[in-house]
Amino acid sequence: MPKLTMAQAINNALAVELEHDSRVLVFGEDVGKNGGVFRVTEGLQERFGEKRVFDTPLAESSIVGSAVGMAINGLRPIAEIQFLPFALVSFNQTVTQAARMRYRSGGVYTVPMVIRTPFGGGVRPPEMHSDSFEAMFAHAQGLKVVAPSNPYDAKGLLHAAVDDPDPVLFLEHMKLYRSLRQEVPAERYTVPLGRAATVRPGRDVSVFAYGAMVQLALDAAAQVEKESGISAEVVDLRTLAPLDEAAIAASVDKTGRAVVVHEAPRAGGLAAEVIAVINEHSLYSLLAPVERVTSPDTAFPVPKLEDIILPNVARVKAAIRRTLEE
Amino acid sequence: MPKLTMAQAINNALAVELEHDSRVLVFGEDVGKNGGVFRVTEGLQERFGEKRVFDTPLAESSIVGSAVGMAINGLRPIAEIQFLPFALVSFNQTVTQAARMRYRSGGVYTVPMVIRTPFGGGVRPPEMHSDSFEAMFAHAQGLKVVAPSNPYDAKGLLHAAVDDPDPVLFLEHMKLYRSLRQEVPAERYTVPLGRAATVRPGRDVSVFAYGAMVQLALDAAAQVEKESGISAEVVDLRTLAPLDEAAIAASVDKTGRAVVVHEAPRAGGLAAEVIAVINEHSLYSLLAPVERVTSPDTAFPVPKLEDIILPNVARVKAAIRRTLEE
Amino acid sequence: MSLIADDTLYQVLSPTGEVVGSVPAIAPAGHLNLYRWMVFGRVFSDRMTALQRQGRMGTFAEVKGQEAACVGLAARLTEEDWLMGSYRESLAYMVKGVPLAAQLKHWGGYIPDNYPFEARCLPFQIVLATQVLHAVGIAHAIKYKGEPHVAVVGIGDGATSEGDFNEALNAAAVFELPVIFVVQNNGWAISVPRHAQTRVDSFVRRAAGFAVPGLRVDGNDILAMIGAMDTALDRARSGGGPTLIEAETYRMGAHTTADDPTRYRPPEDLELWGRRDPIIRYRKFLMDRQLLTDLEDEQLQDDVTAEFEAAVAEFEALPPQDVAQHFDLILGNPPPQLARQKAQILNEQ
Amino acid sequence: MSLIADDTLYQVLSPTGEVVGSVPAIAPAGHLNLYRWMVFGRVFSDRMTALQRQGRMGTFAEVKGQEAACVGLAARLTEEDWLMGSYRESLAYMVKGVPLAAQLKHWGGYIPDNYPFEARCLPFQIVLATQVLHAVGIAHAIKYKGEPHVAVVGIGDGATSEGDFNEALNAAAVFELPVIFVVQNNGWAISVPRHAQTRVDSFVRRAAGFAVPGLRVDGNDILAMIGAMDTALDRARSGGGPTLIEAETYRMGAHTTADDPTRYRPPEDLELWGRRDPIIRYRKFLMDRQLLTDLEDEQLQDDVTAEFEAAVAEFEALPPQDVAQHFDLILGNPPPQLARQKAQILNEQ
Ligand SMILES: Cc1ncc(C[n+]2csc(CCOP(=O)(O)OP(=O)(O)O)c2C)c(N)n1
Ligand SMILES: Cc1ncc(C[n+]2csc(CCOP(=O)(O)OP(=O)(O)O)c2C)c(N)n1
Ligand SMILES: [Mg+2]
Ligand SMILES: [Mg+2]
Repeated sequence: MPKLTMAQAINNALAVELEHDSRVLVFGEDVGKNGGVFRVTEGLQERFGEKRVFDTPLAESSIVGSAVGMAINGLRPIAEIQFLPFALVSFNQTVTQAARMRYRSGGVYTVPMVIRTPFGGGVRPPEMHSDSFEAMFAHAQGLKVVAPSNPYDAKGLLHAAVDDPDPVLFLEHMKLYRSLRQEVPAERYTVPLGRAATVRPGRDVSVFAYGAMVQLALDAAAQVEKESGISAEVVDLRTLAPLDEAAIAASVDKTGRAVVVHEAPRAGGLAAEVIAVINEHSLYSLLAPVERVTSPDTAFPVPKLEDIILPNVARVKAAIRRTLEE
Repeated sequence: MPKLTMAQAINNALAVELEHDSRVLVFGEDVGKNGGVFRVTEGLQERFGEKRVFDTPLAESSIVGSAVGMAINGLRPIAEIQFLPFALVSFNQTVTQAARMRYRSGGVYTVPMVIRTPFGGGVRPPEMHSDSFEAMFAHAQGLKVVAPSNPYDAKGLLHAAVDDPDPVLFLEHMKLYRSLRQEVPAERYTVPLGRAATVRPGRDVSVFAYGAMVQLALDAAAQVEKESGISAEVVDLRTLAPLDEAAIAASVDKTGRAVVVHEAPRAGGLAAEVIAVINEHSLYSLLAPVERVTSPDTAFPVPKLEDIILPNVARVKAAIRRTLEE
Repeated sequence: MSLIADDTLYQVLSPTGEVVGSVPAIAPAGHLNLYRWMVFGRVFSDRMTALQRQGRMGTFAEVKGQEAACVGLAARLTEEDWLMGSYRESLAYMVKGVPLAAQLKHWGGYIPDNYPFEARCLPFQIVLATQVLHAVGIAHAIKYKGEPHVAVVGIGDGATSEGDFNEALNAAAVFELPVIFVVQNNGWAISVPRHAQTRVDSFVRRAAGFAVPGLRVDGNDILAMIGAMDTALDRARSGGGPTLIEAETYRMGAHTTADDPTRYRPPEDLELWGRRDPIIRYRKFLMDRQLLTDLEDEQLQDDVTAEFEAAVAEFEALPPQDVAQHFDLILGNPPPQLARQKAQILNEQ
Repeated sequence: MSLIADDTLYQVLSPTGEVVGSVPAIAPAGHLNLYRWMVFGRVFSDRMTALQRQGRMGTFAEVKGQEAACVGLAARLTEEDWLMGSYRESLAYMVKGVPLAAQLKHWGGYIPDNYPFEARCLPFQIVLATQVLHAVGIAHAIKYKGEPHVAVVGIGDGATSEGDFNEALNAAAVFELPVIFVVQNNGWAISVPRHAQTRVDSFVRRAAGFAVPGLRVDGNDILAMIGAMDTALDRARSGGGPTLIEAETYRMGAHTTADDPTRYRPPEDLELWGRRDPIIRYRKFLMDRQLLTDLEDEQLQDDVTAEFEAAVAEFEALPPQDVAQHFDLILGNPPPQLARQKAQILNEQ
């Protein structure tokens, strides 16, 4: 099996979709000849032509709003928004339109579409490229939000997102695009939406994370194990909306302690919902307050501060230890 | 002291602002001659002229984006978005621009502006008028979100919002506009932002709510007291971002039990953040899981279902009782 | 008539019903069908407003005065064409194939689950101008599939100020899509008059700013509307790309039942536009051509009224809105937590 | 020159530096100042790109080829006028009064806290087209206060497709605001060429769609830029309202240091536009008029390079970005929880 980066795995998934389903179109800003600013759509226009893979005018609301129309009229649009913060420009079309057409039309029209977008910090682009705004979308009912942490899941989740009967926001962590390689089957397979994955079993504490934070959590878990014999379970949430509540509860019921990690600011971030789920299902299992390792309630940091402000392994380790101190 | 409805109290606050500060402008769709679709700006254009109080073209991004420019250039814009869901059209200008100018400019330019908007259910307008999208804004750092529950607070919080050095989203619950009257001083006074209010002291359980849900909580509290001698404390959050964490913790530390009520869907709603705050500050005081009384994770209901889907007194009572059962 | 980019107003019938342009080819039955829809639209608008006042209907947006524009924008579409609009296009939707029963359920506060797919009308839009981008996407799919169909979208003059409308014009031109934008310029956006909305003389000029050709049409002249739509539809079906039609009309009633236009609208205007009433004008034409008699006209009024009342009776006999449906329509694959939330609320019932 | 709404290109200097239009009134020192800024812009652009390659600078957006447009759009503004733009207007910002030190800090990844207020330049914009609405609001405040100032906003050809740009044109016309929209049409939006962005012939026509008058200008002709800005500024200051200036230019470098234009751009184009280089053209004019000698020109190159290098040396000697500042700039009245978060991170340092 070929070892692919996440960018390659997604490129491959897109190619497979374009190949096997003529209803699939791939479009967005610079996705054509340029192959996307991260080269995720590289070679696709050349291979599938300008009718299947094309550049749009620079207008996010137009990209999402017209994808809604395409989906209603029988296509399977896969739209790219160049960076997640620019998806706020199309927030209204996503939240009140794409996510609501099923309800609004009494189920007569549905919007099976995917919005792919790079997100996350650590890459040091100019401002407003890296802000983790995913919680805003996760609160929009009717929309699914997915954030893979590795190449294998990225491909499988993307296929599942295309199969899904509803709109899916597909978040690709920029730092993961090329940072690790994994064996990825060439054929089409799906990784189910709505299901978290225990990527490291453990007994003492559960660490919930998604996207690039999963690697951080794994590193922290390995280190606390080595340093202090702490057995940390790492759960990759994978789908941020709707959350896999059963998986969250099962893990905390086992370990009695939890840490939630995300790059977004703390107030109103996804960790709050994870804690609320734990409160509802597993409060009596809980031996210590759930720890949140997040960015502070500030703007996304300027490049010179990324390393200091964003969550890091040391902070995850400290949080793990705090849950065990009490 | 005159007894005013919340609509009148806000109208009065706007008049006071226009009167005492020539930098204040009031604008939005239909706020001029028509006095706003809820008559909240009634008489203001006549009294202060078309330069101070005026209609804009039908374009929310333009309303918010130009308010940002006005604020930077020394004015104190009070913009109206006709209904909260339409504020998603201007979401990007609000979140990446209004809320971020202070950081982006290293503090050289600031954006003291207020966005007023009606929100909330129970009034049965057509779809997309009543959705409680406040949690999406509450996660936007650099923005304050305020939601008064009564005429007195509405006036005082609006003055505080105008005084605030940063952008404030001011949520006016539609059902409260005319449903109750209160003595409201004619002069200018402020109710501080960022501070919750204990509107009913109690010993057994804390009920956190905002907007129209405060009245629901009060009704439920009165009934469970009468029916079962349960002493429920009701805390009006008033400012949704940043939350008054100290007030939340103090109340739960006292009662050991909590219910959070909002009309927004459950997943990723503000109740999650309240629970996360309780988890962080007061987990060891907690005697039972915090209960969430919210709308389900669906679209805002069609008019025929509002009464069934939205939170009601019976559900708040049941939640209060559940916290005491365990 | 050719596609223009100036302010010449295209008319077939003068306000007094004189023929001043070339009458599009329409069979006598076709004429009567158009007229019937317009009369039906007036009855629908007046009766819905009355029902709302009686507490028997939800908030309703009047069509009165805009019957020619509404009927005209929909009448020449095939079943396979698509139509979307705002609340103001309710009548157009019925012409396109959405049953009155569906409109009643929708305005009446139920989940609008009885728009037939085959009508190809999206639920009327509340978040203004968003539907214009949906039309662009639908037209994109039509073109991609190589179909001869067209996406038609109605929008008010006020909503043209939204970014989405302008983005849609741009995308339609860039991708040369079979889409027709019909601006129902009724002079007002709730209380905001046209001149406070934009300073451009006509929306045809706006469209020209995106290289979309346009036609300014007397929107109270059903025959001009039909002629304009025929031109634009031909263009779209033959791969010619998008067209904007500005239908100059007037909202004779309130914005919605929640609105009081006496607060902002000069009464003279109402008089002026009363003299341009689209129904009176067309009736005169039909009578001049001996296509309609007074008696037939009265009969028609009675028929459409009876039709409306029968539908209302059916509407009022509907069972209560199914609560379960509310939970089943948010996601095709609802998660377990939603099932729990559903069970909880259903248990209470 | 009058305000036009067609595609006539306004030029003063031909690409080879011949005078083909009337030269705006500029004193000899003024000419040299313009030229100096253009030369400085080229050095700035090339050196920043080189520094980024060496890992000494963050992602940078080249100005190369657009020096006349950038300098021209800012040169005639007073201190009280306002200027905002995207990353592409960095040079214009410096002309307006933002020190090079501020640009270095900004591009270098620090919090840009050293743009002086008096420069009245908003931090360059990343979320495309949003700044155009800020300019409208700033102009609204100017008009409200009765000041004779103007808000000038730069935007790229690609960003004109955003709803915000079009909404801004509309609002500026409706409120008759003293704002000038300068579209730097450099032919590309990253890899997307102008003709795939919009089908309208020129952005002057786009503006006409909102009743905003416009001028299409050779953006590589500094004197045409000055002349156009003078016209638009006069108009704005005298209450005449908004103007759009389309500056036709070309991005000779990459979109940013993260971009590889060889993937999408035909090399012939680069040659063609090399022959229209704004600096060569203006240099010829200055030399023809005996305003500049070869020797002075060489000296100038050395001077601006030295100026740049001195600023870089200062930049590289800056202390690390203050961490506390990050927490102090999100709200004027930060809540207690933010203070705790700040203490936590500061404690770690
Ligand atoms: C995005 C958005 N903003 C505001 C509103 C509130 N609103 C509803 S109708 C209306 C006026 C619409 O005017 P116009 O587009 O001319 O259509 P008309 O009602 O005249 O047919 C407004 C402001 C809305 N529904 N959507
Ligand atoms: C709202 C938004 N969408 C997308 C981007 C990503 N992006 C940055 S620059 C650019 C191209 C801009 O082209 P143009 O407006 O012509 O300006 P130029 O770079 O040519 O000066 C794009 C797509 C962005 N910054 N903001
Ligand atoms: Mg209108
Ligand atoms: Mg460009």
